Amino acid sequence: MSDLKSQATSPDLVNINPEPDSARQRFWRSVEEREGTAAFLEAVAPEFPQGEVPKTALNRRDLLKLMGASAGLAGITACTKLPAQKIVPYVRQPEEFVPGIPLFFATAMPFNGVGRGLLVESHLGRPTKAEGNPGHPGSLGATDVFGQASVLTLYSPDRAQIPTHLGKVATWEEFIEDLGDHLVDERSSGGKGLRILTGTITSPTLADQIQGLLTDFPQAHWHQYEPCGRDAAREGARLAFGQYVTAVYRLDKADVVVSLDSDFMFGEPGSIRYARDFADCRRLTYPGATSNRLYAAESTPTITGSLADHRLQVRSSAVEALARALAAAVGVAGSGSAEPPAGVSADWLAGVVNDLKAHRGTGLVVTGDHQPPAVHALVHAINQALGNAGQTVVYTAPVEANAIDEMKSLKDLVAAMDAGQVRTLILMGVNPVYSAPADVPFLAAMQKVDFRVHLGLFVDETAAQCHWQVPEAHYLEAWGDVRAYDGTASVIQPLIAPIYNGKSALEMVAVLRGQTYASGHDLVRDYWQRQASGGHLNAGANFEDFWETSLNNGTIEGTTFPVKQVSASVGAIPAAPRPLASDAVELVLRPSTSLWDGSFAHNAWLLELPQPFTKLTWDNALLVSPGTAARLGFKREDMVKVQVDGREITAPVFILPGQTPNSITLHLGYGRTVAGGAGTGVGVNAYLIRTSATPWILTGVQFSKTGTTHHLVTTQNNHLIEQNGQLHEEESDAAFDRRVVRVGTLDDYRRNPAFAQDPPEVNTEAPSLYPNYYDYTKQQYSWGMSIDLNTCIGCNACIIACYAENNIAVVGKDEVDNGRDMQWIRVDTYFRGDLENPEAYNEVLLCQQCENAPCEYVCPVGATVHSPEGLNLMVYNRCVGTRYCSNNCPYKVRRFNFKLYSDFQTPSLFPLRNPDVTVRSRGVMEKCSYCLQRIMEAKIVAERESRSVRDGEVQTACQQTCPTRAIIFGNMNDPSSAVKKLKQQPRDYGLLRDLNTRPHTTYLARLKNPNPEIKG
Amino acid sequence: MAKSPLYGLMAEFETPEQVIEAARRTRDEGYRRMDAYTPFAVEGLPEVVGIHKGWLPTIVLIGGLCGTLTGLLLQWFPNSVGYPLDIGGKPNFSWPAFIPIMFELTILFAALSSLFGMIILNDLPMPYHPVFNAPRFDLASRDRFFLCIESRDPKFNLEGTKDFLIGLNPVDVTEVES
Amino acid sequence: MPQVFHRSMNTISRVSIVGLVMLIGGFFYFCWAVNMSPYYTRAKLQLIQPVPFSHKHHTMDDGIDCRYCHTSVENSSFAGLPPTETCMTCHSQIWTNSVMLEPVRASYATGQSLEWARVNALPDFVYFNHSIHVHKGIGCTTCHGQLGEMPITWKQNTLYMRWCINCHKHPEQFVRKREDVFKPVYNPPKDQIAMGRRLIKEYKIRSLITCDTCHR
Amino acid sequence: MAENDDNLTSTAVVETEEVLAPGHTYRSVSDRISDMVLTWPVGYKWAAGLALAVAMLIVLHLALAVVFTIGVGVWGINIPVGWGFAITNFVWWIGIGHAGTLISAFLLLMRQKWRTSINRFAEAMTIFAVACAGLFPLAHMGRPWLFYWLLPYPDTMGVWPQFRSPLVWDVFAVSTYLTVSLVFWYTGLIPDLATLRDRAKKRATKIIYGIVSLGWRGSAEHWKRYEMCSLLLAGLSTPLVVSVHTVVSFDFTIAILPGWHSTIFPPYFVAGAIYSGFAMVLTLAIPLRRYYHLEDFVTMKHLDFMGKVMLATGLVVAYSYVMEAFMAFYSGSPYDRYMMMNRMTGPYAKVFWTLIFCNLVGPQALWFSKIRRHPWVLFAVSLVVQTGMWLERLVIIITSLHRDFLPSNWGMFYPTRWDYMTFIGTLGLFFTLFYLFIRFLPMIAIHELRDLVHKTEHEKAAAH
Repeated sequence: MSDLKSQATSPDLVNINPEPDSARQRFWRSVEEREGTAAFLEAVAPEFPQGEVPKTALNRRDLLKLMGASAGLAGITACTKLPAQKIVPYVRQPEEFVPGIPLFFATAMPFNGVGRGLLVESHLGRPTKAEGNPGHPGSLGATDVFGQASVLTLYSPDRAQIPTHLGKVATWEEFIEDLGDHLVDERSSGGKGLRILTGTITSPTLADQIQGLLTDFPQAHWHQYEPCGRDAAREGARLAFGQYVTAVYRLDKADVVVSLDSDFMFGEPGSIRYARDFADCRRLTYPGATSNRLYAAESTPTITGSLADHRLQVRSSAVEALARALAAAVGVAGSGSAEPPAGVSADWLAGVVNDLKAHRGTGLVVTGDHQPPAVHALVHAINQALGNAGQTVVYTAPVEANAIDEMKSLKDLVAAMDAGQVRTLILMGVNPVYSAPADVPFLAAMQKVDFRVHLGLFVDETAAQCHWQVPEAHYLEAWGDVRAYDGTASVIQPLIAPIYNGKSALEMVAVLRGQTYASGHDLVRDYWQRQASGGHLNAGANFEDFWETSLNNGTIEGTTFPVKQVSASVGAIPAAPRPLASDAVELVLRPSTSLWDGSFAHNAWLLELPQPFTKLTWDNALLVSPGTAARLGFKREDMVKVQVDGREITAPVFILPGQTPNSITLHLGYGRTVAGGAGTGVGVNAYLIRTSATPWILTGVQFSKTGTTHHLVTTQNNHLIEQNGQLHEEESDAAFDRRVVRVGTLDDYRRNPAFAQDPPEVNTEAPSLYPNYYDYTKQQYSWGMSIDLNTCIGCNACIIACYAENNIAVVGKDEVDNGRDMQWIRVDTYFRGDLENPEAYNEVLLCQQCENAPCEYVCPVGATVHSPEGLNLMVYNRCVGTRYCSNNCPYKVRRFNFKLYSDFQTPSLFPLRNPDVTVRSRGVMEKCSYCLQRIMEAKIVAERESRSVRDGEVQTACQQTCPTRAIIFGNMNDPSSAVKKLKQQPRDYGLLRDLNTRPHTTYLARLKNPNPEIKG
Repeated sequence: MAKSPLYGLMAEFETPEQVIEAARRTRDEGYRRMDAYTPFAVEGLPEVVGIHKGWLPTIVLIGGLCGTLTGLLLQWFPNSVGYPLDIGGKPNFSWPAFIPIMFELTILFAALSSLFGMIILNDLPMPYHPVFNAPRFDLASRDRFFLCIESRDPKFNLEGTKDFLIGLNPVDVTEVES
Repeated sequence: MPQVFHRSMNTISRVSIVGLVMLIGGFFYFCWAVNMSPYYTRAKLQLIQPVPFSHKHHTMDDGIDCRYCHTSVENSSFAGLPPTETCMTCHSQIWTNSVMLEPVRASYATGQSLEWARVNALPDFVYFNHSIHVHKGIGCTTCHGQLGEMPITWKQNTLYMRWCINCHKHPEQFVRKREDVFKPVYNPPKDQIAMGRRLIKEYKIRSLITCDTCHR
Repeated sequence: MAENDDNLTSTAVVETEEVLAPGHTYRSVSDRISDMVLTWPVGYKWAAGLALAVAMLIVLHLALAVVFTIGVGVWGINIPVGWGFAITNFVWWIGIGHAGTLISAFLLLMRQKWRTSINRFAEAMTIFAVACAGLFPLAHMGRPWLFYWLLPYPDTMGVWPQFRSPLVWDVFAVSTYLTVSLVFWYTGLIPDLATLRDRAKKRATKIIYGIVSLGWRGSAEHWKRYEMCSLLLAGLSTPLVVSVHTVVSFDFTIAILPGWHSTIFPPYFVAGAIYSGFAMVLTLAIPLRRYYHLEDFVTMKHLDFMGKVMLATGLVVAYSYVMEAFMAFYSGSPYDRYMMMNRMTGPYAKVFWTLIFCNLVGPQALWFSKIRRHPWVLFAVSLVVQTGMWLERLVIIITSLHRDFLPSNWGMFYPTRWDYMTFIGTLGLFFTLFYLFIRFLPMIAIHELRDLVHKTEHEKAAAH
């Protein structure tokens, strides 16, 4: 398996579509042959949507059954005779298929319109796992939670499975017919009444198709609206440069990074790459290595801020003032007052400014997409003034195929619909009924359109209001293309035939253009062939080869945008707004760290994913700082009414240390009303108070307690407790007492490299009746892992990767509340210092694979034992479920199937499962295995080739997906292995070594690189 | 109960002292094949009737030792031969961990051998026994003490023995059919 | 009279005690027997197949190599089951109108797969890999029996874990030369143990009995 | 018969200071005890009691049905608190068992006369308690239908139990304990069954008791071996009973958790076991002697002695508590120190202090012989102690688990209704068995009573 991975990274790839399209075409058909489309259609009615566990409420009938069952229980169930099975071969086996060996296909995932390069694992034609594409500039082999979770979306039982007309089941043909009728009169009027609404589109082919459509229908209009789009960034660029450009950061060149309320490592088009580049500049894994320095001024704790060497709490609404002050200080003309906003100490500002000035050309100032255009413009100006432009940040043509002010575009559409000018509305992959700002009455206006068509993966709020709902093809099902953050285009190639015969946006537009039976593949291929023949690409003589290479590499060569020379000025920016009263409370809306803008609301993995810092699952909440909560009299779980000019919602309060005082954050993407079994009714819909004028930062908000409460569930119960007048967080205090997290400054480290080491008495051998019996260093392999706290940003990607790789079950809110979440890997968060403005530390925790594993010797049946290679094995089929191992595990990384959590009911989810990992059933303990299945596969391949496993040949799922490469796994008995080198670092320490557990997972202590100029 | 061969003569007494006395006299008289039946263990009686040390303790000791050995082998075999595994880095033969089970099995085997030893040595179960033919023998489990001289005793003769027993002034003397 | 029982009761009581003990013993023996029986293990059981395929005929009479049909046995966990195509490579030429082969032709024509009754099945939590066994000199017949003598294929062994472990503990008793691996009929040489020991060194065979070898 | 008609308003009883009221003859004791079994119809109070117990037994059936079919998830347990009521109940029931064995075995070795009239039902109590205890290790498993994997037998997989695990030790300890207790109990019963056989009127009854009494005829030779057998069994049971709760305590001490990993546990658990066990004996003895008018046999002296034993073991337990706390701080281990602080001030502090009151403060009343000789007060104390001992096990399990080494693991345990139902259910099982026992078997060892009559007469004779 893993040698295929390594091949997949090399262009001369045998297993990625070596033969002509016809072969691949056949390969899908064989998929259908094998899976049988019928089998998938059986999944139409999901019995238990993922995330819902079978009910435990009992009626009389059940009870009688149960009593009977229990009476006859003893022994009977013990007989486990294998059922008679059928085995079904192909009729014609595709050449590249070797049953039992997965294939990897390079493709790309559009996220917020922008492409994320992926390498997707396919078992017998079933995509089961998405990995980053090492050859893709936006990925470098890593992914984020959304990329990892997208496979579950593909198989989600909630997906729209058949076209519906007015809610009644219909056929694609009927749709075409009906559409045709409407298009006839549109054609006569030049498409005057025809409007198309999409999200942000970077796909060259799709844009080209739409342009084509617009020429067919000159009067028609194409609108774009992305709920969590980058309007501000675009507008900011226009203000600064007079034109739309996209800023691309070069964090690998930046020594000083100043983030003005930016979470650039999450959610932005280049986030994954940025995280990697940023981390590379602070690895400190060799002597004399230097670290970059990050100043983060932010209103709510973000994963970016968690790595900051100086974190400044500032309200989002005050960031503009800060930016102006900074601009003034670095000598940007016309930036307004140089006065930093209240709460920003002068020496902080001075320190930052001096640092930036000291690093001309190697510094970088960034700001977040939720900051107003003015701030973006200022930042551009600052970077230019500091000579960073062209060095650490470059500007390219906008990656959007048609960069516009999307909010305005949406409002135009609504106005037109309201005026009754729209007769035919085609919505593709958008859900504006849910996600339009509250002051844009989309639904009301849309009602006036005679013919409304919605193309979507799910029957959502919008689909429910449309005449036609047409199933959309998932990106793993259809051909397409998409541009990455730097313009690099990738071909989206499908790994499976559309399970529900869904159509891609590309095909939909084709239909609108009358090309009813045009295949997505041909459209994309034709477009790029035209580009090639048009000389826009150096495709060489043979386009076929170029096409194959592009498919194999996952990127189309020569499509990366060239750097643009632009010069910034702040002349055009509006005057500074009146600063918000110091005691007034602002409300900041942010995209959810799990559900983004709500489009992932069906995804049970993401719903159950503990959100960074809050560890909140299955809910969003008003994040309030302890002080502000006290002042407003809010307690955790209080339901609070939030009122903004006439509109109101009620949301629960969550008290979050590190949240900026008088700034409350609420995540978008929750409170869906039509989101299938898992997502419907989870959390609060913040779009209901969002306004088009200030979509992100709301001032003049009224908060009032309703008296009711709403139970919030977290996976790590951080208890805030009052102790002698000061607020403490008991668990964090204990954590630092026990040196669970070890932190030092770069200077400490230089002075005393071993500052993180345990005292000698911990490592010395205690006398024992059992002198060390097994010596793992003598073996060929001794598997170990090193986790670098200095680069881990706690982005959660590893957790979702683990879900996908290890068939981990979702248990639902109630069970998580019972402390029964099944995640094998978790991100622990501890706070240090004053809880009003603490330092937050993330620590990834998974099975530590102790050599003297406490879990093993207490198991009565030997269901957990040790392998000679130092792995702590868990044998599910031997486990009888005494839970003793978990009790005795000091790290509590074991997870128990208290009930039947794995979903054996929903057929559509079966093909998602990783066939190399047992699906655990009721009453069985489970835990991280270092992705044993990958190790074994690699070892078998190595044995066959009579060699030993190479370093890096086996990657654990968490390691492979980690954007910052904070997790390194390998053979500790190989002196040249990366993990061995890391473990030799003086920063290396193990958790609870004093218990003599001898963990094989160790950590590299966190190092801060503070600016001496700044006190405190 | 006509004319079935005689098992012996049964004399009934009211107190343990009497039966001990009677047994001693009977013994001095030269009778050997006799037995006393009492509602509870009367001290000294067995010795008088002519029963001395038994084998039970030895049996129990052997049983116990077997238990220990079983416990040892039971744990040594799987861990060293049957299916050796690395359990938490502990040696295959981690003897201290094996002590509890060895101990328990010792007790178990010893206890069982003591019960079954007693039952077998006492030649139980024996739901039918001639002595039950004695009409008032049900009192033997209540408040009466019986002494029975068996007919197979060489010195036994119906008349003489009966007279001898009456001479011990029991409450009653009866012939016991076998 | 206190006598409750007839004298026969003494014998009866003792016999019944012995009987009870034997009854309990018998019960456990019964459980064991059932577990070992073909009813439970399906070993040596001949299953109804859509086509009465004979390994004996194809391997011995026709001399077709195992790998001609089981193509992936050397590089995948799964040995591979021949697609109808493979059958038709020959049977489009010979026996083209044999009734026995009708299902094969039908499958080829309709594109509907043949549905074979599975002969050798392992539980889902067992991860067996053909390629490595073949590579380490474990022959097909070691587990699947003398296929060259099977007119209709049956499961030769119980495939119980105890059975697997036996070989994993004592590979020298079973390992054979790589060139012999695919022999449809194979009888170990007289000096099996000696040869086995030699091959273990030569093929770097390790006796793997830790759980991760098969369970993941 | 007047004696065993459950009549509360019968003539006032004369309390005696002897272990046996004067004036009893071989016949009187034999008849008095055996009549309780042989007299029909049964008293309605007994029937009512049994009905109640059976009702609770049905609750158990229901609870287990749910646990087995849905999973242990219906209980409040979770990660980190993997064990909850189930193991608490297990340890509690096993502990209760210990008093029975101790009375019958240890006191026999010590030649204590006051053992005679209480050992029989104490032993019965032991067996039933162990039966209840045995349910829990089975029920708390995630996959109970695979329980036999804990037994060493040649299976089709070639694997064996993991003998280093205390849970496997438990299997051996508990099953041995149950077997030996049964053996001991049955041995003691044989002569009494013979008595019942001989006194029974109905033929069927005669036959039944005749079979189970193996044709015991009280021959001198039999008595000799019988005495030897009892003595040996006593000698074996005494170390056994100590070992059993030691092994049970290993379930905790072998683990590395703060609050579990402690060398003081074995003696501390054994003492606690006897403590709660004697409490249970009193809980049973006091109503029994009241409703069956056994004041002649279970006399004030018995209550007094048992009170004293409780006091003594109670003090041992108290010492252990102090020691535990002391070691937690003296050890210097931050984990132990936190665990102890958390017990005393944490979320479960209320439970902890309740148990301290029940086990340490309450029983100090037993210093006063007035209280020891006041049946119903003594009864109350014994109930308090049992509650305390149950809570003790709960506190040990929960507080150690819910906040262990890594703070991010910390959680809480909230019992569900199924937790309570399972516990109440086993009480039902226990009392059902006990009610049947007092109805069908002599609840006092008759032959030993006769022996006692004999001995006391001798003493009188000697006195004169």
